[in-house]
Amino acid sequence: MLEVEVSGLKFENPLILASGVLGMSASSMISAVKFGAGGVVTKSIGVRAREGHPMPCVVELPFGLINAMGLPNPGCEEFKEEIKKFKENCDAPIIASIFGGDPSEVREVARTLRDADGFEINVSCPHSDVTKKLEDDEEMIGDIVREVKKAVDSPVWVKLSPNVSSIVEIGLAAQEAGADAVVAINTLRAMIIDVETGVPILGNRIGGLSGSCIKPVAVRCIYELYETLEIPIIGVGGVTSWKDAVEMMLAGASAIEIGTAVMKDVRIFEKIKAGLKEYLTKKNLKIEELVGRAHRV
Amino acid sequence: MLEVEVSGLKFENPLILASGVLGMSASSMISAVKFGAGGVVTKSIGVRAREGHPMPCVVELPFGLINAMGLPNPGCEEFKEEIKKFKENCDAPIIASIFGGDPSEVREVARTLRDADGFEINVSCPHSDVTKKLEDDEEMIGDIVREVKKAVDSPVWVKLSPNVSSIVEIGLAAQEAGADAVVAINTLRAMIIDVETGVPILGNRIGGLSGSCIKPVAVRCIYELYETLEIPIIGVGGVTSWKDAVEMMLAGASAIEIGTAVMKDVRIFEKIKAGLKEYLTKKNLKIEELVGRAHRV
Amino acid sequence: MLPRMVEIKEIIEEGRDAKTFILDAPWLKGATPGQFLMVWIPEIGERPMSLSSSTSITVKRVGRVTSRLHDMKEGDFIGIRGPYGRGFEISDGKSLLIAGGMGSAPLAFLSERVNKFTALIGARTKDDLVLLRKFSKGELLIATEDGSEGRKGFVTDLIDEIEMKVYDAIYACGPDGMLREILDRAKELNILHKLQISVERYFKCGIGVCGSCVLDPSGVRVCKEGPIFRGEEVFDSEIGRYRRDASGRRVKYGNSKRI
Amino acid sequence: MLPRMVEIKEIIEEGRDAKTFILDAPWLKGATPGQFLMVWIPEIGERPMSLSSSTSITVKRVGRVTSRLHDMKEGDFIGIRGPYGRGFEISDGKSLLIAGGMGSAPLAFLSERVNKFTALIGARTKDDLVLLRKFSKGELLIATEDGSEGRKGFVTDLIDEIEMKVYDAIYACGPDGMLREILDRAKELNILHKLQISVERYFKCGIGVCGSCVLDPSGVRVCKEGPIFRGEEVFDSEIGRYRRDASGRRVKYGNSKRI
Ligand SMILES: Cc1cc2nc3c(=O)[nH]c(=O)nc-3n(C[C@H](O)[C@H](O)[C@H](O)COP(=O)(O)OP(=O)(O)OC[C@H]3O[C@@H](n4cnc5c(N)ncnc54)[C@H](O)[C@@H]3O)c2cc1C
Ligand SMILES: Cc1cc2nc3c(=O)[nH]c(=O)nc-3n(C[C@H](O)[C@H](O)[C@H](O)COP(=O)(O)OP(=O)(O)OC[C@H]3O[C@@H](n4cnc5c(N)ncnc54)[C@H](O)[C@@H]3O)c2cc1C
Ligand SMILES: Cc1cc2nc3c(=O)[nH]c(=O)nc-3n(C[C@H](O)[C@H](O)[C@H](O)COP(=O)(O)O)c2cc1C
Ligand SMILES: Cc1cc2nc3c(=O)[nH]c(=O)nc-3n(C[C@H](O)[C@H](O)[C@H](O)COP(=O)(O)O)c2cc1C
Ligand code: FES
Ligand code: FES
Repeated sequence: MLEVEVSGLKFENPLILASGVLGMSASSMISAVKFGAGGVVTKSIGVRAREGHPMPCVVELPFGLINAMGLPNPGCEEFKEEIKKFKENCDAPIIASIFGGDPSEVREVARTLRDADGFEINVSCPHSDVTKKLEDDEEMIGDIVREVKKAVDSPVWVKLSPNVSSIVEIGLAAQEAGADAVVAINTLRAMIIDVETGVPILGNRIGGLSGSCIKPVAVRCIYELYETLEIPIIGVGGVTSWKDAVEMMLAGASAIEIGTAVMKDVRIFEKIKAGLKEYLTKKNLKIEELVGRAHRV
Repeated sequence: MLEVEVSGLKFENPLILASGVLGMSASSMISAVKFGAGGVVTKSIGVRAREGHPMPCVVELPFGLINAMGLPNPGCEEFKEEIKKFKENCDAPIIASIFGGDPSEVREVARTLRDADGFEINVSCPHSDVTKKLEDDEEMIGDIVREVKKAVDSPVWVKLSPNVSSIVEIGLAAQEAGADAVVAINTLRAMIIDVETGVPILGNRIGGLSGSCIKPVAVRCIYELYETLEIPIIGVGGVTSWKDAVEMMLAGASAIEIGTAVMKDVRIFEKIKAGLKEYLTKKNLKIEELVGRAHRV
Repeated sequence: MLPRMVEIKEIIEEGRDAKTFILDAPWLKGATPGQFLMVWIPEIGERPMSLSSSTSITVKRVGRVTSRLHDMKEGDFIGIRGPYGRGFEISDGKSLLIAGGMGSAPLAFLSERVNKFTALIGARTKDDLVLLRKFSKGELLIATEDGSEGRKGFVTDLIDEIEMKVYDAIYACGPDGMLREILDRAKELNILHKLQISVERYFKCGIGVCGSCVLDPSGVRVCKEGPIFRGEEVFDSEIGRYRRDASGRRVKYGNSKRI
Repeated sequence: MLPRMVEIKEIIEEGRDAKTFILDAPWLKGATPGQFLMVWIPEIGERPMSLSSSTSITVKRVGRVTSRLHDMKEGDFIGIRGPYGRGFEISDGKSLLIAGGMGSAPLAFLSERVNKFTALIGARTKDDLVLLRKFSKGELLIATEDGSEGRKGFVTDLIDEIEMKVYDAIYACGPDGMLREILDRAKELNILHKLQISVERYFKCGIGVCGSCVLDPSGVRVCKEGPIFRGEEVFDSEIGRYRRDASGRRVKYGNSKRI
């Protein structure tokens, strides 16, 4: 009863592991599926190996997390193996999150990782120089999408930044360039300073805020996108309970990605699935009837 | 030991009541000063009386608040009296928060409220049609600042939105137009939907997120502005303790505004003052030495 | 606190224009008389309502939101947040309860908690008297402006029929003019400290952040430091002189409808 | 949890390249042996370190951050977050402790909590033996690769001098190769369930979110589900075969320096 189809991909349930959380290896993504995820997005992968930002790269807050991982990844050649291993062990769709400084770089990554079931182009990591400058560059985003679409046959999603004046315009640019879905949102650009020493805590100083505190911003972005876009929206940002997942779907999300909440509890997928089922039964609704329901009133 | 001077205005301490929180009448602003505020900013005032958005206009979250008041205010003619009454009873500076759809409207409000010690131009309320469209319009913001500067002699601050691609560019536009300081940040554009009914809770559907959860975004904005701007920055967003106030000053704030935290406790100003004093004593620092200290490392 | 959807378990007609809504909200059991809820009807609006018992509100049909509430049926759902605000301090001694119009609502709840009381209840006309049953365990005096029940006149006229000074605590809720008269009388008798009144102002947030309900000149928030105040806390206040409307404009008393 | 600045109360030199830092952090008293801290030197970096007692860490100078830590003095401050991770399950019976190199650190802490134990401690050379004093209340066997103290050879060679099977619990910490050998021996003797090992991987977040420390093929997070694992949980794992570096690339065992 939880099956959804998004941009031609079928998920056993709408809960997908978000990019960058545990997605560094096949084994951790397989374990997410074992714990109930309907699909997974990999860590964002670039052309070359990157170590990422210096540590500390996370700060835990009572209501969320600030991270500045800095897109560490082994490079697409090496990561090909992980996708292969995942697919050998798991039927759930695996979406490769990919990034790069220009369209040809991103295309190269996509081509190398073409075994993935779909692609999520990351143009929205707020603390990486590579992606930060793309986040509100509609033209460049359009170019990247077109290049990737030419290079692969599977669906292409674009992951949007909330750190822009109008997420809807960026979403429209992606749609016009041929994106099959948008993913909203990446983290909020944020920072924290230690008052004892006066030093910014994160090695990169600036990071991205995730977790329950950003959910109201994510819901707003999804709601706004749904008003204008025709392609599906995958919601992400601060989902920690079935209520959050339902709320995002009501706002317009066709599926949900979960990141930070996995930290405390990998079993979160099972828990949310159970809550979702109970809700649908009680309300006598089909899952697809949830999507965008808040716009009807 | 807590005295600060910002854009020529002297405050007994750097803690200022933020706009829109209790600032609807002289009496509530006087009581904020009685409870330790070094100054106050009024509710945002326009040319005509406005009732604001339909209720519900607030939703309380564990880590903050979403509000969609919709800039209710009695109009500048009527509000003149409140400023007069405040000044008859209180020596602390009173900053009139003012808004309008175009430069001449804002100028009219400023002129009517010229008894105020300073002005804070609100171009950043994320759920009011009037201000929402201004938030990233550098030209229009420049025009408004120039008009207001011509109309009044007292210092003019511009309150910036975090819901833009580059807060620094907006800050620069304000500075170039002659603003004496910038205030960062207003609320984050946000939304919440009731899962039982599928209805967006706020009467206006979309609102603004404030409170402790937005502090990491506010600190980042202040830090970025301090790197580029020459005029002072007043920090606001999620301050609930002396540590938060210190953190914002380390990031670059010359003074601090406090909004949502006043809800739970009007005595917050006294508490933060005590903490600040202890910190300065322990660290053997003057208050102005805090400002921007995190940039030195 | 998010609004929480609760079922209307029962609706009781109260006179002509009022209804009591009994809510399936067991967690309200700990509420104090005088506290209020913010009541939300999705897509329609949200309004402040005093608790008329630990799990009910009693609402007069006056405008958009209250009319819609009156159209609802048992089994329907509304959203509530609260209980909010400071309630009455309960006295062990002899209490005097004075209610004008819908002011009966919080005092009806209070009547469950005080030992011995006299209740002075006033309304425009017989059909506007609500919740009288709740006051029957004490001494009950009634006034209506048209004389259709009890003494003809205002509830404050009933004060002449009793001796205010003998009560250990005096509780009042009603229109500003009534409250002002009671404040004045209590002041004269030097018993302001015995008086607790429930104040109504325009509530937007209900949680002390927006400033819409603040009283001049002390700057207290009715929704947070109130809605129950001691006589001496508000004697000098705007009550009975003016109030503010939704935009914050001052409206002289007399121009404004009773809320 | 934010990093919390704590004072270094005391520094103890341990052989040639290691120091114990005793921290003024009384709230760590509840930590379990095997748990670790994320240790932050502002402007320099952050690194994972096992607790070598409830309020100390013992650190070998290997690179940028550990060198800087070694330069610090008593009275200086460092930031810590934690204690994190799953610690050892403490046995009531007879314990065998096997440490290679800096693996002595968590086992030194453990030695405070177990009753009767035998400790097998190995290092490259005499000067690399750390925290030996903590193991003196039990039976202590030493091995060095150059024979400068105790038996010449690897710590795993000491296993031949005792009877592994007689112990109720076996605890091990050290380089991957050593852990693999112990896993194999325990498997042979069918006592994998008695074995608990402390695993090191590249930690970035330390709290289970980044995926940098995950073990193949089970996908467990060393920082969260570990760093202490039962033998049967990790027998089939990558341990001793490969590990991942900071970028997530697999590095065959042997190519990587001991961490
Ligand atoms: C603390 C408190 C307790 C109250 N308890 C009760 C009660 O127990 N029973 C009862 O029937 N009524 C009570 N009221 C009054 C009730 O809130 C109003 O009757 C109601 O808001 C009218 O809403 P409406 O949409 O039907 O009318 P509208 O057409 O919106 O307004 C009619 C009049 O109601 C008043 N009003 C409207 N909105 C508000 C608001 N947000 N806050 C305050 N007044 C408002 C104004 O005077 C307005 O002119 C209480 C008010 C307050 C402040
Ligand atoms: C759970 C755990 C407990 C540890 N306990 C101790 C201990 O008690 N005492 C001790 O001396 N050492 C301990 N270490 C190892 C310690 O973290 C490294 O020695 C330290 O990180 C080296 O940092 P550096 O900046 O000095 O060296 P660098 O020059 O940065 O690196 C040198 C080598 O150290 C390792 N290393 C660097 N960063 C990390 C990291 N973030 N996570 C894991 N390994 C890293 C790598 O192998 C690297 O090649 C522990 C490691 C882990 C994972
Ligand atoms: C530690 C961490 C690493 C992340 N890395 C990536 C990444 O590589 N690529 C990406 O698109 N998003 C990344 N994100 C963002 C998440 O995918 C997600 O958009 C965001 O965290 C909001 O969702 P959440 O609140 O459920 O975590 C990362 C988030 C965290 C917390
Ligand atoms: C109820 C409410 C009303 C507000 N009204 C205004 C306003 O009229 N003008 C304005 O510039 N900011 C307004 N704000 C924004 C605050 O001044 C402040 O920028 C923001 O809330 C972040 O600070 P805080 O977290 O300390 O509240 C309002 C905030 C709240 C919560
Ligand atoms: S109603 Fe908002 S402060 Fe009282
Ligand atoms: S170090 Fe990040 S998950 Fe373990």
